[in-house]
Amino acid sequence: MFGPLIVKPGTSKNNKTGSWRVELRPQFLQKDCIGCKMCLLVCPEGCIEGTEKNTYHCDYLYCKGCGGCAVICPKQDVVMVKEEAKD
Amino acid sequence: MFGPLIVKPGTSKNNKTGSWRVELRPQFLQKDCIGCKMCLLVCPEGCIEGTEKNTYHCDYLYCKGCGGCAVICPKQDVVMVKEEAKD
Amino acid sequence: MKEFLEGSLAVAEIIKLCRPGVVSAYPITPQTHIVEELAKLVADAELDAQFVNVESEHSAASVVLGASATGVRSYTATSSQGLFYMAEVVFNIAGMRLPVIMTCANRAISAPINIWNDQQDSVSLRDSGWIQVYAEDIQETVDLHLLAYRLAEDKSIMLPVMVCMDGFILTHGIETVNMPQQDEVNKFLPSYKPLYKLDTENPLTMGPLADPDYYMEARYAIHQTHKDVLKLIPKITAEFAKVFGRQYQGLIEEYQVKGAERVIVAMGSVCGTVKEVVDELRAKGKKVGLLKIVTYRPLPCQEIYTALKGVPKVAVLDKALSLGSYAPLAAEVKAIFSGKKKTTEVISSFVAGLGGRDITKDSIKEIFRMLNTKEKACEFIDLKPELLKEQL
Amino acid sequence: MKEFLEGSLAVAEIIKLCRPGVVSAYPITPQTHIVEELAKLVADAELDAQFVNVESEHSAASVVLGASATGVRSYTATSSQGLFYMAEVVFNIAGMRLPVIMTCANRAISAPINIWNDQQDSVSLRDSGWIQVYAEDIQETVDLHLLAYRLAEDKSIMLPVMVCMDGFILTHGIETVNMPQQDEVNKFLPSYKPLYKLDTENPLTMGPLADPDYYMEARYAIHQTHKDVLKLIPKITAEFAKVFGRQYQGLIEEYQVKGAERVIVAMGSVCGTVKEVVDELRAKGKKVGLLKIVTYRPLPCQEIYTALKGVPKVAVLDKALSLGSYAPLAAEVKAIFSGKKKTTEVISSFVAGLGGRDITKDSIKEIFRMLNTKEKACEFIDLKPELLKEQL
Amino acid sequence: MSEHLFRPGHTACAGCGQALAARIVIDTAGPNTIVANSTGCLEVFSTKYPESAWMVPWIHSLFENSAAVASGIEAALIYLGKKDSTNVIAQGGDGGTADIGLQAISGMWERGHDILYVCYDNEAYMNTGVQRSGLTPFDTNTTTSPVGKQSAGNIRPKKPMPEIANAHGIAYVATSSAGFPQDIQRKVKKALSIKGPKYIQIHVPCPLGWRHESKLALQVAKMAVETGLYPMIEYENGSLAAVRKIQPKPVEEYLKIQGRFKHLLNDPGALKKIQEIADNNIQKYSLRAESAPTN
Amino acid sequence: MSEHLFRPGHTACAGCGQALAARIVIDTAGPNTIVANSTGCLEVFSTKYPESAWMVPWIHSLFENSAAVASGIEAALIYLGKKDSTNVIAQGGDGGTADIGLQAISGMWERGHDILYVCYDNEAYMNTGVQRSGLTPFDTNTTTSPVGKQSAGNIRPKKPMPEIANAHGIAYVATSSAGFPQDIQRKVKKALSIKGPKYIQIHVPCPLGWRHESKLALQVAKMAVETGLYPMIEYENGSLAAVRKIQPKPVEEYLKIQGRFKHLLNDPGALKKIQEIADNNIQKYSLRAESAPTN
Amino acid sequence: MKEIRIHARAGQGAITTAALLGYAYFLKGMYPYAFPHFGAARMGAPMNAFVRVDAKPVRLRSQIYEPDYVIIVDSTLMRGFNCFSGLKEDGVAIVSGKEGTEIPKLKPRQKVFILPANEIAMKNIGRPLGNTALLGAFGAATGEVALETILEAVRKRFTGKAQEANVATVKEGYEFVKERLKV
Amino acid sequence: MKEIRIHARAGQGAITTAALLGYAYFLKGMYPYAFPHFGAARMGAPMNAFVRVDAKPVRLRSQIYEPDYVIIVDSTLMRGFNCFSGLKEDGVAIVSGKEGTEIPKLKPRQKVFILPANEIAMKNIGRPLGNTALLGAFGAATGEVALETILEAVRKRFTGKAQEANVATVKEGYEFVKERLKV
Ligand SMILES: Cc1ncc(C[n+]2csc(CCOP(=O)(O)OP(=O)(O)O)c2C)c(N)n1
Ligand SMILES: Cc1ncc(C[n+]2csc(CCOP(=O)(O)OP(=O)(O)O)c2C)c(N)n1
Ligand code: SF4
Ligand code: SF4
Ligand code: SF4
Ligand code: SF4
Repeated sequence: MFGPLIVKPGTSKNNKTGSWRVELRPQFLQKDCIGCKMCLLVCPEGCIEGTEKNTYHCDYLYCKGCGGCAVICPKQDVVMVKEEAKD
Repeated sequence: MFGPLIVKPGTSKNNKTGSWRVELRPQFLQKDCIGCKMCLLVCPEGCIEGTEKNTYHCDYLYCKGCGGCAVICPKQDVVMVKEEAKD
Repeated sequence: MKEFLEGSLAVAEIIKLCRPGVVSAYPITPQTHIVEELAKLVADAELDAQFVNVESEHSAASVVLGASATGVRSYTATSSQGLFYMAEVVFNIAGMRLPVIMTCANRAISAPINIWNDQQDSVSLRDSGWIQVYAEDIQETVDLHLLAYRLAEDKSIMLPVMVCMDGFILTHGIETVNMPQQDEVNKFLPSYKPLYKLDTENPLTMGPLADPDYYMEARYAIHQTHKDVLKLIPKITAEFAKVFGRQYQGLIEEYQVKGAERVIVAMGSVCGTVKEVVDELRAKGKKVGLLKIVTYRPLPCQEIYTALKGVPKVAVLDKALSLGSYAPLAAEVKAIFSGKKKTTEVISSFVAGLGGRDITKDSIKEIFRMLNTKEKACEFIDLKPELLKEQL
Repeated sequence: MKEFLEGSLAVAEIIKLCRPGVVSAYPITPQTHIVEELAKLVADAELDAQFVNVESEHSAASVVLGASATGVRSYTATSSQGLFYMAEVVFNIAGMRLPVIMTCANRAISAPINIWNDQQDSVSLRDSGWIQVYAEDIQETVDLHLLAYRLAEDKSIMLPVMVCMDGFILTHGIETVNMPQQDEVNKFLPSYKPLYKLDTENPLTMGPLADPDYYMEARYAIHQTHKDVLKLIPKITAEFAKVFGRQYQGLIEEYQVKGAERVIVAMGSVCGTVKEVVDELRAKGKKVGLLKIVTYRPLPCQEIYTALKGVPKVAVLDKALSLGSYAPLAAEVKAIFSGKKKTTEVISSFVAGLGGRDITKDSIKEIFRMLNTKEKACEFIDLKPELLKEQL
Repeated sequence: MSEHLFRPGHTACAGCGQALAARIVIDTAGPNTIVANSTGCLEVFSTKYPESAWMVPWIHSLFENSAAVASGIEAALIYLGKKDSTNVIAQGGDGGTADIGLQAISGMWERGHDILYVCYDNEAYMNTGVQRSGLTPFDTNTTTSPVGKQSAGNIRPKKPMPEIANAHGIAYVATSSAGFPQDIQRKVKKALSIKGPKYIQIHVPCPLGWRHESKLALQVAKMAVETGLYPMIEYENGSLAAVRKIQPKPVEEYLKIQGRFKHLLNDPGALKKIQEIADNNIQKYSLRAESAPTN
Repeated sequence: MSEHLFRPGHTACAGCGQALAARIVIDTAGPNTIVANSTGCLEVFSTKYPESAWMVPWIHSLFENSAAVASGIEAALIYLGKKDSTNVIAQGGDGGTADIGLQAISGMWERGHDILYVCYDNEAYMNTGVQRSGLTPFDTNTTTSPVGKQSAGNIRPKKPMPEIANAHGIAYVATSSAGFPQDIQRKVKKALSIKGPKYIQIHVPCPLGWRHESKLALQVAKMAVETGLYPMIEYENGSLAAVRKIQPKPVEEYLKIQGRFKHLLNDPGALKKIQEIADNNIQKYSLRAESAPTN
Repeated sequence: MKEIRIHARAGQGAITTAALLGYAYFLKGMYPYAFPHFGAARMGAPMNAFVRVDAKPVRLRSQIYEPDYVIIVDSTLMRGFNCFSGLKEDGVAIVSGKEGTEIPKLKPRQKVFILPANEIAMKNIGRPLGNTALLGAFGAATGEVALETILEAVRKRFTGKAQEANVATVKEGYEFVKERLKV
Repeated sequence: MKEIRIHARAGQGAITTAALLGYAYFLKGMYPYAFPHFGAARMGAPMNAFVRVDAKPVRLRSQIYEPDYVIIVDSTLMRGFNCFSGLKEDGVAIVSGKEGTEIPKLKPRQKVFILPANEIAMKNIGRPLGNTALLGAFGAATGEVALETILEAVRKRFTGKAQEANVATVKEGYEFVKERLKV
């Protein structure tokens, strides 16, 4: 008998940290994006996806709304907007 | 009640390590000594005394007969001799 | 003066009043607030002490060891992993008879790592030679620190004292405390006059090697001194009562034990919860009580025996384990009755609150409920069976 | 094959036969000869293992922790200060359920510093979750190491084992040993198949934080496994007997206990001396005996009870202290009889051999002599009163 | 995102620089990596039972022993013949590295294990509530080096950990910063291409401990580098091999956006001392760029 | 002799280099000195109850914590207002210094205590029977780095402890040797004249562990310096300030008089490696004298 | 004995609120025990704090499962998570939120008061820290502690501008609820 | 059961001597327990080693206070210190020393054999390590172990030149005593 001891990889996905967002959420305009990948790189949650330009977006289930992606975006193509009551 | 705990300074003098000598003991000839103090400095036991030239000698109660003083003496004025049955 | 204080701040405040010359500690949850507050007091020149920010608990303990050996009143605090990391030094401080005071913010031990409360940390150092006292609430925590210095520095004792307070429950809890005043403290606790110290005026050698011809007597001496501690504590608490007006028996506390049929033996903050339940059940006519252990080292065997000898059913509540054997306190309470004429019907052992598992009134009622004629051996309370299924 | 071997070399030899992949240790008297011999075996390509020369015991324990977690059989050895310096890691290894084997060359604890034998070091880590076994002679020491690996790596157990041998007496003593052969060992101890490990093929997270919702169950699991150990050991020793022809009961050993009126309970090499005295006294018609504790963790309470329940007078001989309380083994033997129908007249507690104080036949006779109807509480044997006079 | 080897759902503060740096490190190292992690924020926020953010084999034992645990892992891999196909990374915070973990790390280096040690330097003990560590900068306000009547914060300079690492004679030592994600990637790649012990120290902002807006994490980190307060350097085989050149900005630029330095802002004397620290770095490592910085 | 602060009657082996060096150190420091000593040969042979060779206040706690104990002593002296009139020395062997004691020492340096740390470097754990330490030289035969079928002794180079000390940014770092008693005196004097942390590492022969005739202790120590295998250097405020110049002798001269190196003598390849170590030192510290050595 | 549970996010000052409320009870001469839910929460993570208070010293050390009152510092917390669990039959809840923040349906005798605490704070303090406004509201809604006592607590704990600002905030929170009660 | 105590200085091979003697007993099929006096002795310091031997496994773990035999590897040890303490009434002592080394007066039935062990060793081995010569003498003086058995032990423990040399040394030690006994 071992009890709580070992954890399976990547199981943190069960923890929906999106609920932590209070004020603001990022909006990925996908207009002027040059696909520099910076937002993806700097997201502390690693919840941004995207392949080429104007495809980048985040997973609101995990996004904590830190605003890093918006600040780093060289084209201001990511903006922080008021949190709406969520689905 | 404390028991064995604290020791008074310099009490090691009660331990006569001279008895450790087996083969050889140093002899301070006090002939060609130039008073360089080297023997006094190098004695691991710190059992050599002396002030000016030809006054250096050791305390056989503690001398372990390592031979360092004899080797260091620039004038070969300290020599190692066979241990005699001691006083 | 009555104040509404967090446990940690109250401890920092009483330490300040005790005027240590050297404070050294290393941060670990839930001890942190104590040390942070002391740092603040020093930064604000409210406490004239050397605050040594060390790189580990091992050095924190070694720093206070060195300072105390130099004849200066010293203080440190730690918890859990920190206490174990300094374990070797902890034994060493007692062996060198240095009156260091340490606060242990009781916390569970890794693995698995867990920052919450139980008493495995200090209990597992019960062999070390330190005097150990456990506090029920913040007031008692404050007062025990003051008593600790007085006791440790007594010329007939010269031993370190560990004041144990339950992590978070007392360190982060806020309640009403009557804080002693500086002048009262000075009266009760004069400045420290060491019996021996590192001093160029009178050079001594401390910490020599003791071979088989000498070692055993040094250990025996500590063991004997612990017996003296049992005699001295009531004297000191009596004097404490004179100065501060608060009464402590100091070794144990009996709550509704007289005439009780079922009594729980416990240490620390859980005693408060037990008292609540005792009152409730007494109100329902149930003859139950609590025996609180304040001084765990030295263990007041005689007092515990006298208190419990009339009690048919005794439950020992441990917040620690000795894996593969009896729970630590349970084993000793059982031992106390070995070979005694008057003995109890049953001494059952219960384990609760490990790693911060909340101990509720129901937990305590459950213990009283299970405290019947059938002896329970190391019964875990509030266990979740579903977590025990294999997942490997 | 019969050989005339020093205890330390015999241990190194049996470890070699157990084929560990990683060996890491830090030197400390009296454990040194074991490690030095293993280093030699690796240097001479007689043992294909990684020998990691670490900078401290804390790292030695951490290295074997890491290696064992990676699925490789690992070995370490230490003593006294070294065991305490790694105390935090020791608890951690058990909590992580890693089947590490450690030899503890039992030695006294500082202060005062003393390199000679008693059992304070391993005894003070009795809460840690490690299985602990104590050897009487070099043959038993060898065999216990082999049993240890087999037990630790059993899929139902997965716990570390500490094999305790008295420093100098067994580590530096030379006697006749029957060394197992490699093929027999391979038969008895197949290569280690971990249940879980650090493996890029199947990535797992080991050592997570367990909050109050989870922690308690992890501790309970270890406690339960210790009960399984008590059941498993006799099975394994039976199998051992088949392969190697040497019989061990594994948990305790009864020597002239049947019909004895006075029995000494003890652990380790002192049991040999006690046996000598028992034979002498038996020859004189005195009804005396010895109960030897082999497995101290888990504590075989039932076996001890069954063995002693007919015995009027029991003396527990501790080579360790829990300062300020009962001697550790004495407290637990007393606890065993708590609430039992059949009980003993008296259980007296004796302390001997601290810091290498020689335990002679007279010491043992003195214990039997003092083992009368009057219970002795933590009676020190062979004490020198003159050393207790104050010299401060 | 599902490719990341450090997954979302961890409980780091919003804007945690350590979380992003740790993800970049492991993504760069790749799946054939085993990680030994010291106790600290990273460990706590990524592996609370029954969840883990890690996709690689990962172990946590204690606060001070990750280097020794990693040494055991490496020894075991050698025994198993798997070392050449597996990276071993030991990592921890600045406290677990420069203070309580230093001895185990020094031992690991002295023995020459093929292990990359990564220090996430957020310049204090964050997991326990922002106490000073050996890597806390001079005059920083922390809970154990508080600003007070007779204190302007931490009284000691930052422990020169990269130099101490380099003095051990290991093959590769580098500093990097969460402000320069690609720089982290490059240095981790490079380190893992070298056999033997290597050390990378990454400056990672901590919104909680440094008291800056979470969205400014990268700015803050960048500014530390551009003021010369956190030089980005590389030592190879004992000697300085490369530095990131800068056009030095005044230290106020960096200090004023963080609460931990608030007390210094209207104290010219204090500011001067901090500027001197930056100037010494700039001179010691000749950080000043002739032209604009390139990386 | 009665003036010595380290008295006869101690139980060191005949010809122990550590015993003589320790006496010179304390005699130089004088009676207003408090010593914190790590566990090790020096502690064991000088303070076996009920005897002590020390005439100054002296304390032993554990193997790994003398630096921290000394830190506490220093803090206490400051509190008592006695620091300025008292020297604090922490001392231990090479194992207690470079291995198990390193973290406490590093912490002491980082905090800037006014303490002289002295390392008696006999290049192995002697008290426990000559096991290798971090300061054991390459290819040395010790009980845990034994010569064997697949081993020529210790596989690692000597840990660069003086450089590690210097990397901490402390004011004074020096190496010395029992072969040069006056050099020890000079450096101890100098160190104690400087406020803050300082480190002196003294090469002390051990007849038992090095397996040389006890009378040759000084010769052996001298030879280590004169071959370039044990450079005598001084760092002040971070940079190399002085070295003892030598007219380099071949390393054989040093190796052949010690049993611990016997296995190397008829192995040209091995000898070459050792000579390289010496040559690197000679070059690194430019030890080569134009004329005859002067001190 | 009364039990209060406060819901907030780490960093939103749940503990300060508990401490302040406890202090008010203390000033009133009662024996409060204020304590956080002991967690390893990082900024933003949901957490809570408690106050247990009685006329005699509180000895019970367990957490609070059946509160008489709940204070919800951040209405977003109600998403997915039941902040009202165990609330007494006649329990009262104080919620910081905008008009029309939806609330799970409650038991008949339970009461809820929603107030724009952050806005109130924003107006007076300049930062959206509604805690003191909620305390004012608590006082009004429960009558447990008089407005004056809460103000005294605030005056003792804050100084200078912060003091004024918070005093105003408390008052406004108090009035806001008093208005509702008139209706 | 027989008990032997060996006196020497740390570094003079007392333990090797005990081990070798024990090994001889072992070869003879007995059960020896050889052990050092556990000390922190440095080279030159007086120390001793013991052998306890019996026909069945030895279980007694205490040191030896009343030896049947003592072997003194270095006569200078007798200065100031009683190496014969506890020697049995009919005990035998083997001493390495020059002719006329003075010996404290013994009990009537006790016997002492003095032999120039170091000189013998010097001659055969080239180093003054009299241990094996003393073992030969022990065999002759006590009849405990046959010369052949001692030689077998030496042959098993030494190789090459060392073996020859020690074999010769043992023999010479043995003969030396045999001579004395003839007289
Ligand atoms: C021996 C020991 N001492 C103290 C602690 C408490 N502790 C856990 S993490 C930590 C601080 C971590 O700081 P750092 O290494 O800088 O990492 P960070 O949390 O800042 O990322 C402390 C003091 C512990 N777990 N173990
Ligand atoms: C924690 C701990 N580990 C190991 C030991 C055993 N031990 C005592 S001294 C020593 C070696 C000392 O070596 P060094 O520091 O080089 O000093 P030396 O004896 O060579 O002078 C060791 C391993 C100990 N006392 N404490
Ligand atoms: S706001 Fe922060 S957490 Fe959310 S997607 Fe952007 S960077 Fe990631
Ligand atoms: S022989 Fe050695 S111990 Fe004797 S006086 Fe000369 S140096 Fe000192
Ligand atoms: S406290 Fe700092 S380091 Fe820890 S999670 Fe939050 S931001 Fe990251
Ligand atoms: S072993 Fe070496 S260091 Fe120790 S006392 Fe002997 S010579 Fe000195």
